[in-house]
Amino acid sequence: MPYNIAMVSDFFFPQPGGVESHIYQLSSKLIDRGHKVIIITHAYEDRTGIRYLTNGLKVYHVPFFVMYRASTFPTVFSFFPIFRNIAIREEIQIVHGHGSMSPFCHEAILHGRTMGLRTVFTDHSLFGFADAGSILTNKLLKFTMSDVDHVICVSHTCKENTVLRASLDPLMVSVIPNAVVAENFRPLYHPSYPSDFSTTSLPQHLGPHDTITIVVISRLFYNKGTDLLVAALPRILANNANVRFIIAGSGPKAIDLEQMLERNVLHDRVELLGPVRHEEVRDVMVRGHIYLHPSLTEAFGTVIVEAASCGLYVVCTQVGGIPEVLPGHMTVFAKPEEDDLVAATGRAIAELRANKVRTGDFHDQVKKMYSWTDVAKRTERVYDGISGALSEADFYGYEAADAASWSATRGRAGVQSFALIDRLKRYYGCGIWAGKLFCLCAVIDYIIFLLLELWAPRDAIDIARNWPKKVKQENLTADDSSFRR
Amino acid sequence: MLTTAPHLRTRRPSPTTVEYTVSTSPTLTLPLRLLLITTIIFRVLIGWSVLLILYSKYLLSNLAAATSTHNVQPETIVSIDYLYYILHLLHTSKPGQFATTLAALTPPTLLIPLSLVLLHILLQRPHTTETLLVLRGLGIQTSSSSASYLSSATTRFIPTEKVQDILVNEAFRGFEVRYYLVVVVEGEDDVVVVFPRLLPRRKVVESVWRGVRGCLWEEGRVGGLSAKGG
Amino acid sequence: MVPSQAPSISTTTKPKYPPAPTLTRSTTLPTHAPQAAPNRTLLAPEDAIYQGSPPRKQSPAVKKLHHDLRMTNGSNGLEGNAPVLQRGRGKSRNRSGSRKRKVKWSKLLWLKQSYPDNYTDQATFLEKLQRNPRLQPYDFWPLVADSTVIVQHVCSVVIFTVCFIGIVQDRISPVAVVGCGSIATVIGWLLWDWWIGQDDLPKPLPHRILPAAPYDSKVSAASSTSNLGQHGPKPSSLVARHSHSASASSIYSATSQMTSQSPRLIPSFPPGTSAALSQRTSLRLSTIKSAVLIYFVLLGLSPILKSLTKSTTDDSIWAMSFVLFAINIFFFDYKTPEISAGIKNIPASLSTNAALMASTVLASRLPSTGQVFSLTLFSIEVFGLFPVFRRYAKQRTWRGHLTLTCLLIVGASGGVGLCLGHGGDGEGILDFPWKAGLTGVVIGSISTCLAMGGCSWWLIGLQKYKNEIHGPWDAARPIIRRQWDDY
Amino acid sequence: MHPFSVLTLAIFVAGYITARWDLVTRLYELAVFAWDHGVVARTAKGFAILSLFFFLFIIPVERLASRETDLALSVENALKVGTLFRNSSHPIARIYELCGQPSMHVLGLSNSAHVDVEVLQIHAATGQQLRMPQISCARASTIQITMYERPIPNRMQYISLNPISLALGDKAEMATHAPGSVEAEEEKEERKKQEKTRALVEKLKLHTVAQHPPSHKERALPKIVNQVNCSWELQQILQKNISLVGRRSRRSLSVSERVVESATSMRDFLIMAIWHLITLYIYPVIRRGFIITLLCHRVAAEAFLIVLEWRAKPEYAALKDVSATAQQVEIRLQQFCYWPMQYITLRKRKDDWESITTSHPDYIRFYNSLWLVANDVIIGIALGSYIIDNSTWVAESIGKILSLYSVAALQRTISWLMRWPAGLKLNTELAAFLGDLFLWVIDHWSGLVEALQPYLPHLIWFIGFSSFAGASMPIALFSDLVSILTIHIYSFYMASARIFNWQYTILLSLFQLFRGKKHNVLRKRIDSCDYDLDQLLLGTILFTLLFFLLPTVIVFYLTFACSRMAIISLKAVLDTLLACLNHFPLFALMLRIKDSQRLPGGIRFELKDTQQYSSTNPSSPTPPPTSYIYLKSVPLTFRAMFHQYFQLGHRIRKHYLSPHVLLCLATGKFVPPIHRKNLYSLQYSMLPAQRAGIMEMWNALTTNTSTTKEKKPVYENRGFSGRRFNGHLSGRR
Repeated sequence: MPYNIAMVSDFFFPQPGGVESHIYQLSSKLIDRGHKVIIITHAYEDRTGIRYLTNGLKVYHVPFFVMYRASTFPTVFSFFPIFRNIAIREEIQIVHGHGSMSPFCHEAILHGRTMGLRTVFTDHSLFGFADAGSILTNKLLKFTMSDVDHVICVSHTCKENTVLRASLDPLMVSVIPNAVVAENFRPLYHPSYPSDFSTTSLPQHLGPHDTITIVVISRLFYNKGTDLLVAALPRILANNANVRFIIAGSGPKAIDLEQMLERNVLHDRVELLGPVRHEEVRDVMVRGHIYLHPSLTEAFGTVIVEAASCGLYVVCTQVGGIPEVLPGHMTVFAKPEEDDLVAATGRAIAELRANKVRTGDFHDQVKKMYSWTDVAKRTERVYDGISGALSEADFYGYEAADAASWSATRGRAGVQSFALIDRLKRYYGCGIWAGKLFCLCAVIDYIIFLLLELWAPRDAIDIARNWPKKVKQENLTADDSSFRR
Repeated sequence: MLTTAPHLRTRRPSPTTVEYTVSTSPTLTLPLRLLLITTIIFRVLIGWSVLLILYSKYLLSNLAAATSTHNVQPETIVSIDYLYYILHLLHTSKPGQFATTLAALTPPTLLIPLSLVLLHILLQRPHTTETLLVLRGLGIQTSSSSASYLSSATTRFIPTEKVQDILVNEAFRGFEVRYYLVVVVEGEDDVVVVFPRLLPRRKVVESVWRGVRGCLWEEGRVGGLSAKGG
Repeated sequence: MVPSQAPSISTTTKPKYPPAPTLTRSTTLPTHAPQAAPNRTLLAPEDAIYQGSPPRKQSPAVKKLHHDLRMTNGSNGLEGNAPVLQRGRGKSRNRSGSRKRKVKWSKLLWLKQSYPDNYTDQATFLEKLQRNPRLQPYDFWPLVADSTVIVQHVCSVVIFTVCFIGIVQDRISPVAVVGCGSIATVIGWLLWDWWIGQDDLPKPLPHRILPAAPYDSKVSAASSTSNLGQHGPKPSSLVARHSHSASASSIYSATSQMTSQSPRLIPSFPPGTSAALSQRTSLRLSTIKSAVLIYFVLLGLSPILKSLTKSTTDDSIWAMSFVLFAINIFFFDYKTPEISAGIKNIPASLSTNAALMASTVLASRLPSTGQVFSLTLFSIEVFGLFPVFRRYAKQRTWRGHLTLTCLLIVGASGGVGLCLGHGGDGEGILDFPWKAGLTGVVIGSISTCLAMGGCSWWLIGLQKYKNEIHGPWDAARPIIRRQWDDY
Repeated sequence: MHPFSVLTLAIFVAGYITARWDLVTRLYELAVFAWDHGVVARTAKGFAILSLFFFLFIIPVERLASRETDLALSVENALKVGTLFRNSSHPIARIYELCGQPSMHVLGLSNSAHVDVEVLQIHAATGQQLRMPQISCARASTIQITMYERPIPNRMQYISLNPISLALGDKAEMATHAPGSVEAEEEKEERKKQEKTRALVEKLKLHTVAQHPPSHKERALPKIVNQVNCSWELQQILQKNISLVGRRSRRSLSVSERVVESATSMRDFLIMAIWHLITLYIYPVIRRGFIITLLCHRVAAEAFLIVLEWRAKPEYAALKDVSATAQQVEIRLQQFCYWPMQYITLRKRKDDWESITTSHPDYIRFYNSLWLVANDVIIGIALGSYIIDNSTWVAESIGKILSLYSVAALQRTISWLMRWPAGLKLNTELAAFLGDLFLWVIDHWSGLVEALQPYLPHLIWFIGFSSFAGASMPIALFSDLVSILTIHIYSFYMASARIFNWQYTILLSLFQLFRGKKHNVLRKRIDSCDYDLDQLLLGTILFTLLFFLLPTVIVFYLTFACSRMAIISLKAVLDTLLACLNHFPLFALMLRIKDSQRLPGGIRFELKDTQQYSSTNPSSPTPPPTSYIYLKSVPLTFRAMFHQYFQLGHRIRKHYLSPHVLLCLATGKFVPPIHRKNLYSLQYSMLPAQRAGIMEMWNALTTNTSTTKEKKPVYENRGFSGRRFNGHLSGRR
C-alpha cells in the first residue's frame, strides 16, 4: 500500500552533504515506488517556503532560527503547530527522521507520536560516550528513541552504537546502507558509457615512473582526520616520487593544511581545490588513481564507495563502519596512525605500479553492490512492518503464538500503542531524573496537541493536492499481468 | 455575529466579465441590518463623547485661558461665534460637565493616547471585502477595502498584456501553510497577491483561479492546478 | 532483503519458535519499567549489553531459524570477493526456489545476505565492545606525588599575595622582597643553565635519546595528574600515550626535551643546527637582554601604574585580582611538558597573563613608585620565570622537587600566619616574635598534607564509578609524530 | 445601391470628361441638399453616431426622432470626404495617429431600433426610463459596455494608465560615488539585491505553463486611452461641423457685390494694416531684445555654474558639495537655465490638439517651480525685512547662543568630565591631561569668536539682504555659518576619535596576545603563536594599562561624538527645510484639491449591477448578456506626490542608522556626513540631469519664434500602424 511519508531533517539541499543526498535519493526512489514523500527542513538564507523538486518531491523549508552548522535551535515544542499543520494537510502517515544531530528530527518524531503517526528514525552518525556533548546527545536520543517505531542504521557498527546509546531492542534496529548513483560516478574510461571521451587511450597500466595522483575529498574537520593527513602527506610525498595530491574540501582545518604546505614547500605537488560541489566530485575523482580517506570516525563513508565506483583504489583508515563497506580487493586499510597510513599508501602505490589491482572492474561491482532502489525496497519493508501490513512474526521473526510475551516489544515497536500511558511508561524508563523530565515533556506535548485541536481544528486546514502522478506505471503492470496470464 | 468566514460571491453578467468578491460580511438580513445600524450609532456616540472629553480637557488646560467664552447667542446662525456658542452649550450641559470632571480626573499623559487609541478603534470597519474584477481584453483589477473608515479601498488595475501568469501558490503564514492566488506581472519584482488580507480557503482560490484563466484567456486551457514555488 | 521474501521464511519457520526470552522483555515491557529503571539509569551500556544477551539466551531457536534460512536461501559470504558476488547475484535472480543455503551471516554491507535487515547476529553483535579498557587503578603515593605540582603553584600564588599584603601593611620592605626574589631567580637561572649544560654535553643534537627510567614514573605521574585535573583537553594525550607503542612515546619525550629546554625566554631556533656551546652563550645573552629590557621598561612604566587605579575602589580591585588569580590557578598547565607538545601555549600564556594582570592591578594600589616597581618585578619572577624553573626541576631531580615543595608550603603557611595572627606584641605568657608564623607553619603544613592525602583518597574512591565504553564507533585518536607541524 | 451615388458616378465621369471638378462636387452637394432636410435632427444623430464610434458609448444628450436608413451612409461619406472636419484647429490626421486609426467609421445608429441595415452593426437605445443605454448587436453574442465621463482637455483633464510623474524622469541612477565610500558600499549592496531579485523573477518566468500572445485588442489599450482623451475635442468639432453634412457652400459672389464688400471693409483693412505693421516690425524687435538679454543672463549663469562645479580633481569635492549656499545658488541658476526650455515645450503644446497629454507633467512642473520660487521670494522678503530691521538684536542673540552652547557649555562639560563624572572611575591624570588640552584649545577659539563678535551684525545684515533672493538663501547661509562656527567641535571629535581608535586597535591586538594568538595580516586570519616571555610580560602590562585607561578616553570621545551628531542633525534639519522650500509640490497639491482629474494616477473599473436592465428592451426578444462597466480615473495618491520626500527620509535613515555607521561610532572611525548629492537629489529631481547649453538655448528660442510664426505642428510618435479598429464591442463572430 502506498504511504504518505514525511522526511524530517535539518540537513537538506542546498547544503551539501551525505545525509542530504541520502534523503533526496531515498525520497525520489520511494516516489517512484508509488508513495507520496514530502521533506520538511528548515529555511536556508535564500530559500524559504515550499518548493518542488523533480518528480514532485515537495520540500517545506520551515522558517526557523538556525543555530550552528545548519542545525536549528532546539526548542522542544515551538515546532509542533506548523508540523501538525503540514502533517494534516499532507495526510502524513509515517514520519521519518534523519540524523541524530538534528533537533528538527527529534521534535518531529516526538510530535508525530503525539499525533498518532508511525515514526522511523535513521541514524547516520557515530557517537562516543566519553565527552559531555555526546552524553547530552545520547540522552536526547534516548528520549526520542524510547518511543519510536523503528530505527534504521547505515551500518552494523552504527547499529551497535545506536543500540548502546539509546538502549534499544536490537531487533527494532535495521541496517540499511547508503548507496550511490553509479551513473554519476563512472570512471573516466568505461565501455558501458561510450558517450563521453571518445578518444580513450586506456591508461590503466601504470609504468613505474608515471605520475600517480592521490585524491582527498573531505570536509577538513578534526574528525575527518585532517591532522592525520597533514602529518602524513609530506612523508608520503617524500617517500615515493611521481606522486601528486589533489585535496578538495574546506573547513576549519584548512589553515593547518595551508600552513603545512607553506612550511615545507609543496605547492607544486599538492593542489588545493577548495570546496567542490557534489556534482563536481566525480570530475575531481577521475583525475586520480588512489583515493585517500584518513577519517577518524565514519558511519558509512559514502565517499569511498563513490571513489571505488569511479575506479579509484581506496586507501582508508579502519574506523567505524568503513571495513564493512567495500570488499578487500578494492581497499587498503590502515590504522589511524601516521606511520601506518604512510605505509598503506606506499603499498597501494606499489600495487598500482605493479598493476596488481584491476580498477577497471570496480565500477560494475559497486553498481551491483549498492543501488538506491534496493535501499528504497528495504525501507519500504520497514514501513510495512511498523504499519502492521507485515505481521509481527514476519517483521521481527518471532513466534506470534506468545504474542502476550511480545506485546511489550510490540508496544515498543508501537504497532498499537499510541495510548499516552504506554508512552509515558516508556519515557519513564529513561532514567531517574531524565525519565520524569521526559514524561513531563510528553505530557506537555500532549496538552499542546489538545489545545491545537481546539485552536486550529482539523477541518479548518485544507488538504493539499498531490502532485499529479503519471499513471503509466500502473498501466504497464496491468499489461504485464495480463500478458502473464 | 457581524462577520462570517470569508466566502465567495461571483457576478458574471457576461462571459467576458467576472467579478469575484471575497468578504467577511454575511448576507444582510433585517436583524443584521438593525444590529449594524445600532453599532454605528454606538460608535458615533462614543466618538462624540471622546471628543467632548478632549475638548473639556482643552478648556481645563491653560491653553484655553485666553479664549473668551461665548455664552451669548449670536444672532446669525452661520458664523464662527455660533459654533463657539454651541460648543459652550455642550460644555455647560450635563454630559459636558461630566466630561469635564472626567477630564479633570485623568492626567493628560494617560487621557490623550487613550482617547486616540479609542478613536482609532472606533474608525475600524467591521468587514473586509476584497474583489477581483476580470475584463477580457482589458485586464485584471484587484481591490481590497481599507481597514478604517478614513481611507477608501485601494485598487490596482493590471492590463492583460502585463499579466504574465496567474498562479496558486503555497506559503507559510504564521503557524500554518496557506494557499493564495498571485498574479505575476511582467517587469515587476514582486508578484501581486490577490485577496491579500483574508486569504480564502483552497476551494475558493482554485475556483477563482479557474474562472480567471477561463475568462481572461479562452476557455479550455484550464489545466490542472499549477501550484508553483515563487 | 526484499519484503516479498519474508513471508516465505516465516511460513517455513513459524512452528518451531521457542518461548521468547525474558530479559528483553525486562527492558521493553513497560510494566517492568520501575525495576528496569535503576540499572538502566546507572549503567546504560551494561543494560544494552544485557539486551544483547537475551537473543543469546534464545540463541538455539534463532540458530534454528538461521538454519532454515540457510535451507531456503544460500551463498556463503565467508570469502568476500568477486565469485561470491556472482553467486550473490544469481541468488538475487532466482530467489523463489533456490536450494543450497550454507550462508553464515557476516558483518558486511556490500554483500547481499539472505537475512532480514534487523537480524542481530549473536556471535558478532557488540563483540568489539569493551568497558573501561585501560582503567589502571591509581595507587596512593604517586597521586600524592603528583599533587605536589598543584600545591607548589598554589603556594607560590599565596606567597605572592602575602608579600603584597606585607608591603601594603609596611611589614616588609619591598626592596627586601624583590631582592630575595631576584637572588632566588638568579640562583635558579644558574642552576638551570648548569643543567642545560649537563644535558647538552652528552648529546650533540638534543633529541632522539631518552633516559628510560624516569620515563615510566613520569608516565604514571602525568596520567594521574591529567585524570585529576579534568580541565582542558588532556584525555587525548593521555589515551594516546596509553594505547600506543613506546616508539611514539619516545618521540614524545624527545620532542619534550626539545621544547622543555627552550622555555619561552629563548627565541627557539631549530636545535642541532649550531654547536651546543654557541647555543648556550647566545641563550644566556638573550636571557640577559630580555631581563634588562623588562627591568627598564618596568622602571619606566611604574609611575603610570601607580596612578592607574587610583580612582577605583579597593573591593573591586580585590575581587578582580582574586578572579584573575583563580583563572591563573585553573588554567595553569600542570602537565609535565612531554604531553604539552601541541596546544601548550594557549592555556599557559592565558594563565601567566592573568597572573601578571592581577599583580599589575594589585601593584597599582601601592602608594609609592618603588613599591609598585618592586612588586611588579617580583610578580614577573614568581609567575613568569618560576614555573619554568619548577617544571624543569621536577624533571631533573625528584628530590629537589620535593624539597622545593616543602619550602614553598612552609613559606606560604608561615606567611599566611604572619599576616593573620599578630606576633611579637608582648602579650600572653609564651610570646616570641615568630609565634604567629610558627603556628601558621604548623597548621598550614598539616592542613596541606591532609588535603593532599584526602584528595588522593577521594579520587581513588571515585574511581569505582568510572564506566567508559569503547568500541569501533568512537573516533580514533590519530597518532602523529610532531616533527613537521610543531611550532 | 444608393441612387445618388449612381448619379454621382455618372456625373463624375462626365465631369472627368469635362475636367470640371468643382462642378462635380457642386452638383453632388446640390443633389444631396435637394434630398435631405431637417438638419437639426441630423446633427443630433451625427453626434450620437460619432460618440458611438468612439468604442465606448456616451450617454447621448438628446433623443433622436426621425429614422432614415441612409443617414448613416451619408455621414459615413461625409466622414470619408472630411466634411465633418472642416476648419478644425489642427489637422485631424494627428488624432488618427494618436488613436491608431486610418479614418473614422460609423458603427451604428442610436434610438432607431426598427431599422436594420446590413452595414450597420449596432443599435443603441437610450432614454430617461433606462438609466443606461441599451445596445443590441446582431452579431455579438456578448456585449461589454464601458461608460466614462469624457475628460475635458481644456481643463487639462485626462486619464492615463500609469500615474503621472512629478519628478523629471531623465535621472540616471546615482552611481557617481567615490569608490570605497559608504555610499558606494550601499550601492553595491543594493545592486546585489536587485540582481538576486531579477534572477528570481527570471525563474518565475519559467513557471508559466503556456504563454498567451496578447491579441491586438489587448495590445490596443494605450490607444484606447488616447481615444478616450481625444473624445471630447472631436465631439466638439463634429458637433460644430455636423451642420455641414451635405449643406451647399455659398456660391461665388458677383463682381458688384465684391466691390461693395471691399468698399465696406476698407476701414477694417486700414486697421488690419496698422496692426500688421506693429506685429511685423515692432514686436520682433522687442522679442529679439528680450531673447538677447535672456542669453546674456544665461552666459553669466553659465560662468557662475562653472565656478561652482569646478573641482581640482574629479574625486575632490566641488564648492557646491561643501557649502549649502553654493548649492542653493546653483539650484536657482539651473532652474533659471531650464525655464526657457520648459516654456518652449509648453508653447509647442499650443500648436497641437488639447488632447495630446504628453506635456501635462511638464506644465505642472514648470508652474510648480515658478510658484515655489515666488513663494520663496515672498517669504524671503518678509524674513529679510524682519532681519534687517532688528539685525543687532538677532546678531547679539546669535552671538549669545553661540558663546553659550559652543564654548561655555563645552567648557563646563569638560571640566565636569575632569573630576569623576557620574561616579565613573576615570583615570584622574589622563582625564586632567585631556581636559586641559581641550580647554586650552577652547580658550583660543573663544578668543577668536570674541574677535569676530563686532562683525556679526554686518554678517546678519548681509544674510537678511540676501534673503530678498528667497528665504532659502538665508537658511543656506545660516547652515554654512553653523558649520563654520563649530569647526572646533569637529576638530575635537576628529582628535578624540583618532585617539580612541588607536587605543582600541592596540587593545585588540594585545588581547590576541593575551590569549596567546596573533592576527596574521597577510592571510587575514588568527594564528596560534607562542610569544617569548618578555613579549608576554610587556604585552600584558601594556594591556592592563590601556584597559584601565580606556574608560577615560571613551568618555571624552563619546562627549564629542554626541556634540558632533547634534550638529549634523541640526544641519540635516536645515537641509530638509531647504528641500521643502525648493521642492514642495505646492502646485500639484492645489491641483489635486481643485480638480483631481488633472493628476491621474491610473484607471479603475466598476462593474454595475445589470439585473434591472435585462428585460427593459421588449423589442429584442433575447438580449445578449450585457455587462455595464464604469471607467473612472484614480487621482494621484498623496504618497505618490511626496514620494521624493519618503525617498529622502529613507536615504537619510539608511545613511545614519546603518550598522556600518554604528560600527564606526563604536570603533572610533570617522563617521562621514551624508553626501550632498544624496541629500539634494530631491531638489535636482525637478531639473534635467544635463542642462541645456547656451547654443541649444539660442536655437530653441529662435526655432520657437519660427514655429510660432508659421504654425507648423510638431508631431511626435508617428509609429502607429493604421489598423481598422471597430469599436469595443467584444462581439463573437
